[in-house]
Amino acid sequence: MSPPEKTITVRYFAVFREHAGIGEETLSLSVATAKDVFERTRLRHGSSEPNGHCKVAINDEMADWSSPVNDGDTVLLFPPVAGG
Amino acid sequence: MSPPEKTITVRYFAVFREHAGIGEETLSLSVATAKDVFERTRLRHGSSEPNGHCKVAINDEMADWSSPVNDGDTVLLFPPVAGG
Amino acid sequence: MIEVSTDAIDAGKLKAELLHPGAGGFCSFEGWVRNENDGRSVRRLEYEAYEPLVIAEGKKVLAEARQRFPYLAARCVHRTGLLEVGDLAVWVGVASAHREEAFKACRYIIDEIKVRLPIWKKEHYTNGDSGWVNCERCAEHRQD
Amino acid sequence: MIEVSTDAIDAGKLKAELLHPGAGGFCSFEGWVRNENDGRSVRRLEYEAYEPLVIAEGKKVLAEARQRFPYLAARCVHRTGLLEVGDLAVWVGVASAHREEAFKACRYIIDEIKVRLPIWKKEHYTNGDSGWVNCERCAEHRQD
Repeated sequence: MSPPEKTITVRYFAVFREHAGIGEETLSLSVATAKDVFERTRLRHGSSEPNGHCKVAINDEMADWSSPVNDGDTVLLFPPVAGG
Repeated sequence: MSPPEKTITVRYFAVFREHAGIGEETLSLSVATAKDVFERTRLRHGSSEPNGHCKVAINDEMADWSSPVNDGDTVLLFPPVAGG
Repeated sequence: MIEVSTDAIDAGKLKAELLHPGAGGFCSFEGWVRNENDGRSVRRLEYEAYEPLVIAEGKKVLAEARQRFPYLAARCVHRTGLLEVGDLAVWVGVASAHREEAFKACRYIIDEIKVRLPIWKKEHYTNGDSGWVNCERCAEHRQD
Repeated sequence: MIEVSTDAIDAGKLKAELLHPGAGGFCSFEGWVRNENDGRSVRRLEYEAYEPLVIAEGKKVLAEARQRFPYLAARCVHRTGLLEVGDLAVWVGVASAHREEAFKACRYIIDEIKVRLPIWKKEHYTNGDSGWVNCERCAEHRQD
């Protein structure tokens, strides 16, 4: 049984945004965790897996890939960082 | 037998100069090494021994206390340094 | 305090704000845009940052540095947008009673910033190519 | 390059002279006059240097630092004379391809300068006393 559909706003940054051709979109997704969101939007951001170098935030808080997402959440998908 | 007399210019710095009340003087001394110069001028600079914290230079080159001094040399007596 | 700025960073002004009568040592680090990376000739860099989380994570980094290497004052500013070779991309300054804490806290802050804060760097090469740093294997179907 | 200066040190100007298109990291250290040392309240400091040997030994220190932590450019200036609390007494700046060498060379240079160069510091305390730093046991018959 798939999880119920939730309204999730997904934000793409840097290479993910360029690949998606869009910075943000609101989707109806059957997802339980941040990792599910990453995988359901794979064709958009183009990355195959949330490896150790990608990061995720939920509602402007850094999160884990196993963090639960709730209806109405905003999920931020971060490619590997490179400050400085 | 004491070494022959040599004409040595001695320069005092910082606390040594203040204690000597003079920055430089030329003396006739029976000395063989830099350490001898330090000891023969003890009453001037006021320090009891060239311990590891004091330094010496001869003719603008850093030297050791055991370095020989020659007639006409200038011996610089440095109290412990404190740059920065 | 940590900031993101689209304007040029004024290092002298930032330093002046860290002056403290009890400070005997001040250490700063500056990241400059250089003309080469991994053997490729770089013409300019583009920085993108997600400011709300740069600020939040940056505050944590500064607090961690202060706990490990108690300093008196510290500040960090990261530039965003298009930068040319020689431009100042990031500035970190730390004032402390003695130099030990200033050096160590400054190093800790820049090391953590480079791996933890949501800031991305795109290199524009002299041959016209460009690429996001650390992202070679991010996208399966990148346009090249 | 190392210098001794009786004039105020212009850190911005010194830094500008280290700009290098291959430099990605710049680390600087500044020694500031602070208002306290060993529990005594300090009003001002007086630095004395023997310039010929500061220059000669300083060159050796910079060369050693470059051999250990290959950098692109480095510079050091030490102030002499009477300085007030908050004044800049010494400035060290190092530019290198990556930050590792800049931090390590900068630290090496200031550490060596503090123990090897013929520079002396006299503290003038707020209670009117004064004393040469590191010289408690230098003189047998000091006037106090």
